Amino acid sequence: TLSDESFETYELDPPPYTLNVTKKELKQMYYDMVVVRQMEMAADRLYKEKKIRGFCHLSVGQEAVAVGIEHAIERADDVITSYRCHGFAYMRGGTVRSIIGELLGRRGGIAYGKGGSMHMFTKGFYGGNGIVGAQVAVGAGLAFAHKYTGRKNASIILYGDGASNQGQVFESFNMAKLWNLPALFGCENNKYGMGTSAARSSALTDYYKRGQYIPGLKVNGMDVLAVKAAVAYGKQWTNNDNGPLVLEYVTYRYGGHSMSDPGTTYRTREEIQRMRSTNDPIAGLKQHILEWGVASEEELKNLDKEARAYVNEEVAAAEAMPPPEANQQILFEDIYVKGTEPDFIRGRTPDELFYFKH
Amino acid sequence: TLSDESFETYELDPPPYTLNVTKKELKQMYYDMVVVRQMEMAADRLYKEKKIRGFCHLSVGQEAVAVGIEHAIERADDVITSYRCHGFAYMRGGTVRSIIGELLGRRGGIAYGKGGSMHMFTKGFYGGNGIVGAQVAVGAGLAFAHKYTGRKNASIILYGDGASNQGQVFESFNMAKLWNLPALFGCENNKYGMGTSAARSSALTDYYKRGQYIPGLKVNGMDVLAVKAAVAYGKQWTNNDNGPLVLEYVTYRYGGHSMSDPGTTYRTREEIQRMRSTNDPIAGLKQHILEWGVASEEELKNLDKEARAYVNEEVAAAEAMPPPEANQQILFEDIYVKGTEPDFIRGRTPDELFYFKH
Amino acid sequence: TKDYTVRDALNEALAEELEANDKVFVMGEEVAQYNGAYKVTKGLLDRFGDRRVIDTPITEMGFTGLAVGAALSGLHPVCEFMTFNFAMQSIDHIVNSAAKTLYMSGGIQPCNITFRGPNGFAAGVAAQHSQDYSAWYGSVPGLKVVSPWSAEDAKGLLKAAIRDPNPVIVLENELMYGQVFPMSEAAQKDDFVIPFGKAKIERAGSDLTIVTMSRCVGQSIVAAEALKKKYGVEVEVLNLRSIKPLDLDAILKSIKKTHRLMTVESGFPSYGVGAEIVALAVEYGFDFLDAPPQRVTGADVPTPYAQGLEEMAFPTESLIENHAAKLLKLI
Amino acid sequence: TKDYTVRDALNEALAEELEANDKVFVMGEEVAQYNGAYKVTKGLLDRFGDRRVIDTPITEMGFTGLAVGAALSGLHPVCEFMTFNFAMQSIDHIVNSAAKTLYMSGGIQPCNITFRGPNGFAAGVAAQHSQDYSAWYGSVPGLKVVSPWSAEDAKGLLKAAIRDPNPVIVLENELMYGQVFPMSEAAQKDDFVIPFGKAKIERAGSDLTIVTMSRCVGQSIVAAEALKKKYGVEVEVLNLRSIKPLDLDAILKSIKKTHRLMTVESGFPSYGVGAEIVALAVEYGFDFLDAPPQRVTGADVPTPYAQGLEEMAFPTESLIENHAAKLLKLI
Ligand SMILES: Cc1ncc(C[n+]2csc(CCOP(=O)(O)OP(=O)(O)O)c2C)c(N)n1
Ligand SMILES: Cc1ncc(C[n+]2csc(CCOP(=O)(O)OP(=O)(O)O)c2C)c(N)n1
Ligand SMILES: [Mg+2]
Ligand SMILES: [Mg+2]
Repeated sequence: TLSDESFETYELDPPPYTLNVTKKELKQMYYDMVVVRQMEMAADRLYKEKKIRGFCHLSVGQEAVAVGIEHAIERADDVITSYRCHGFAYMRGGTVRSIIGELLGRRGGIAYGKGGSMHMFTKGFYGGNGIVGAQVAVGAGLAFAHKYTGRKNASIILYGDGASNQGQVFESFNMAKLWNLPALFGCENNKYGMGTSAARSSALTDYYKRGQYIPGLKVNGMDVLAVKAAVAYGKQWTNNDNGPLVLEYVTYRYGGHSMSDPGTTYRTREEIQRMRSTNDPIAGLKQHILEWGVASEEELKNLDKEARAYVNEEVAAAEAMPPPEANQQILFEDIYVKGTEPDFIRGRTPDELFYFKH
Repeated sequence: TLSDESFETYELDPPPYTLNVTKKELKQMYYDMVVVRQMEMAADRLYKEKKIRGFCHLSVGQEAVAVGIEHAIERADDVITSYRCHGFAYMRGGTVRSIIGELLGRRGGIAYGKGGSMHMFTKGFYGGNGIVGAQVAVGAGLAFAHKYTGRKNASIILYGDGASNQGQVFESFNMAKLWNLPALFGCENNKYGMGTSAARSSALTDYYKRGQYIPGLKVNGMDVLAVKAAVAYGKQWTNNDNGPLVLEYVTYRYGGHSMSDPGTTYRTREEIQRMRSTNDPIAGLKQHILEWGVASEEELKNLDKEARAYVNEEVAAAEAMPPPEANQQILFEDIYVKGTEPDFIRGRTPDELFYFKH
Repeated sequence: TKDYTVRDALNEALAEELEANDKVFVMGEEVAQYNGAYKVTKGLLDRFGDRRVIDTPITEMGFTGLAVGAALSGLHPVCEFMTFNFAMQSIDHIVNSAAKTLYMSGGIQPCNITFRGPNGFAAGVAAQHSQDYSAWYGSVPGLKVVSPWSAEDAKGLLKAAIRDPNPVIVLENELMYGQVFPMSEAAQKDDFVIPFGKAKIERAGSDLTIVTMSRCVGQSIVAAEALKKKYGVEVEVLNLRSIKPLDLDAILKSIKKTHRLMTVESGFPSYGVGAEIVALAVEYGFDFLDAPPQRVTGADVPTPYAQGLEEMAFPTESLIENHAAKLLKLI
Repeated sequence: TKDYTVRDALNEALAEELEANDKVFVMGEEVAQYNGAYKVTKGLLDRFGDRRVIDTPITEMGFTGLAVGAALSGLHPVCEFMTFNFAMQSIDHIVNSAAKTLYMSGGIQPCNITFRGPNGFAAGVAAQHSQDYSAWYGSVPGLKVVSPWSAEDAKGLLKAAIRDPNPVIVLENELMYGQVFPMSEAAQKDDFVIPFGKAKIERAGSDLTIVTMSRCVGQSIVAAEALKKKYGVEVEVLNLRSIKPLDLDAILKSIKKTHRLMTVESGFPSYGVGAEIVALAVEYGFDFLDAPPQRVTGADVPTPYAQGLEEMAFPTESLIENHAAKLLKLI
């Protein structure tokens, strides 16, 4: 049974507050969240060691969203999100080694070292997108494709509280409603867009209501079970051809916006501390597991250890992977689909011409 | 007294249904609407005579909107609209001769022949904008400037039912609400965006509700008095620092979208006929004027004649105006503010360099 | 051969590709019920139904992003812009979501999409409705960009674009839609495609190379004929067809023969297509050139409405002729 | 002189102009409370308050349009883009609403607005965050476009931009913000402005002209020093400062002296800034040139993340040196 504070609805019947989950799945969810957090912590460390370059946006505190979603959908459903994508990439089937490898810019990275922290793709996962809000329209297109081809699948589209104001979000809502697309729009409301609090960016902070003519569902995004229940319900909704839904996953990011933001100038340390100690998704699930007698403290500790060992191993494997060779062949592949490239690509000087062999 | 079907409201107390207007003003409104219609009819004729080039969007049927608005505001308020702008340009103080002159591409046109049908500007009138929806954000900026400088003025921002779906409309709503801007957003709902009916373009066709967190007011846009009352009320609203409003002027365009659209492929002739015969803004006001004994049939006929004569005269004057001389001086002026041009501008060949005298 | 307007050629290309592959669909403003603002999609709704031919709201950013998403998911959208001026609202999706995704994903996520619509100069529509975006799109790696002139170009390049697994921009021109061209037997077939990256010599010559594209090809041919008549010189007119990739070989081969280069386009003069052609020509063919290569372009001014001014803002046949004559020191 | 970072110079320019004219205000994402994503606007909120320094929602199209409207109404907005990559979402307003309005209105409606922010290459941020838009903006009549390199450039050009009654684009570079430059006494004053359209010779020379801008100016100077040391040649380095208008005179004057031209920029190679420089140079100065002018640019590839690949995608000091040496036939 879920807490009765799990949901709020807008022009929608609430999802059932009871949920059938096997013990195994509960433990798996726990394990998944721990892995995601460990992976992000590893990224944090590697960044500070200057092994990761550029931007790096972590999801520590927000693990329940990626994990809960994946436990509610099938592989054939789609997920698309912003640059804060590592957890999703993992849950969609990316290995920790490939994700960390990508952060390290290795050839064995999930995008072969070409995408970096913000751009990760895998089957059923459409990024890892760097332009705030752009993934929402693209995500509507994923839903369009499901409908076009007659597949009973949904597209899970994630965007932030900051992103929620982008005009194309509303354009996407409009088309999704007009065309009855199986799109589960979802605002991952972590209270801030960089240093701007939700109330400073959004005239209406009830993000689940912002579809206006689309029913909405607010979910406790710190509770992985609530997330799973909400998304399962949403998937049912789209499967029944009811068109789009707008979800709001209420969550919190413990760290700064990206590695260059200490994250403490626009909010108090107390606020962060309070969220960590009272609302942590991993601690929350742990408590349930113990309460319900799904596993013992001991067993969970072992899971923690297992997860940590696994992540460490994978990180080590990632660190051992070589970077892509710095040659023109590798630099210029993947601009166009293999076999359809132009005759040559120009490098930096008139001499740097790379000819493809067709 | 206005008909009780004049308004519908959204999270707003309705405006008073009574309105004080002098006889003189009623006749002026009547006259204004007739002038606007005659001017548009003249444009129609000149277009068919191939004297007007390119796009030409007429507002026949929609006259009550431009006229009603102007009779509710002051010169120091702002108006901004789309390409369907001739009536507004006139009401904001442009002469018929300068407007028709612009359509004819004359040096004496309101934009000196450089803007054409879609781009007309005058004091307090910010166009005449060709990109659907763009004027809404720009209009929010006009409101921003009022607030910034502490002026008690409002910006009247017009856009179509088609335009209402553009993302930047929602972005503008959000900023206007967050910053409490004196913006009277107003959807001129003439039921179609080109050949697309409102219901095919918009998931929610209650355009006055689309501000969601902004109160809304739907107005019978075929009744010039209702428009005046609504906008006067709106201006009061912004003067009281209540922030933005979203209005919907329900209206109808009798002609095609532009001169190249017969306007009869996506709607029935009966529909057009019905609107013309039962809802015409000029006929409607005429009836009121007669009912209320403001003027006699005879007087109104004289006003009609006067308006027609005036427009004919002005059109003749416009036709007599010379086009801009086709020289580099004129071609290249107005790209930059006089005195701040670069040393020279390049024409079409390396020889066609035009040097400014600084 | 048979006479086709460019409009008919584009329409036939769309119909054939819709017929051939269920993954292909057409989407844009007024493309369905209204049969297209410029009637390029005429009859397609009737023939293929509203699953395949889709009217969108006027929300360029949204529907472009949506079309890109559909392409990432494996469909082959043909996204029409009523004109490319309006694609400025959604250019972020074209560049950042469509063109860069294959690369950013390390090659695992292709995006087979075609963006098409009228580009550049149109008559009497003033500054906001007549910009030429060839050079902008041409600068973006991951895109292919074509610019048809004739009916054959239009059909063959559009079909090739739809079949190409990469994002392709097809820059048409409104003033060409009604122009009639002969269409060869081969081009009338449904397997006719024109390979990207190959320019076409529309008129062979030995005295001057004109490199040009789109509507300016026809203008340049007229100018070339006049030059021949007046001065007996033979101007070679090279129809680029493809803006990205550019056919460097063809350009160099031609200037090797003529030793003189002039580019003709109707976009703004600065940072335009002509600049790239000239730069390539001198980087790789400096020694072939006997005279300064020069550009004929639109003027550096927002398009004015008045006809007399507008005429001064774009290349005309006589201007092209005149400048070529100057370049050849004939006047 | 005193040492300034480019960031300090920009900050001082903003503070001075905010101080001098109440019509000036600063708006953008995170410019106020957060002190700017790259801290360029640090302290401005504290000093000028939230009427003048305004955080916006992440809605580029909306706030750009809003800023343009405020400018049409007579204010002088300084609109910051966190980077110019995000301005692609609002480029329609920059081009269609800001740049063209004065002309479309026949000269009656000016638009005094400044758009600024980092442009082009930044380190390790991959394809969507490192595009260079110089040539795109440079092509648009009605815009002025500048690209500062040093701290003096930054201060003088930004102040000139804010004062200029036309829409001006200031293309900064993130990698330059922390770089330190000496600032002259004159430049430290609040009346210091740099006129648009004038390039600056940063290093005089007689053997080769390098025309360049932004971060590549520094790289080119380093390369020039190395060339001098290794080969005794003197390379002239011309800092464009202004992308539109371009200082054609300065370019021609320099190649008249050196007879050789190389451009250096970090944007994509096709249809870039270098193409325009080379085209102008040969259109007007063909006979001064003793060797093919050539372009050094970024590679024609979306920016890769991995460092080794990224290095191959942008000009480096040694690449510039090397290519110049080749052009001079020193190697
Ligand atoms: C169009 C665009 N504008 C600005 C940015 C810079 N930026 C990156 S993330 C971000 C904040 C987004 O906040 P939110 O949507 O709440 O997502 P969160 O980071 O909290 O997950 C900003 C402003 C961008 N990447 N794209
Ligand atoms: C961004 C953009 N997209 C498309 C167009 C082409 N276009 C011009 S008017 C129009 C229809 C607009 O309909 P609506 O907003 O209802 O206004 P109305 O014409 O009915 O007054 C379209 C699609 C445009 N000018 N700008
Ligand atoms: Mg957030
Ligand atoms: Mg309409």
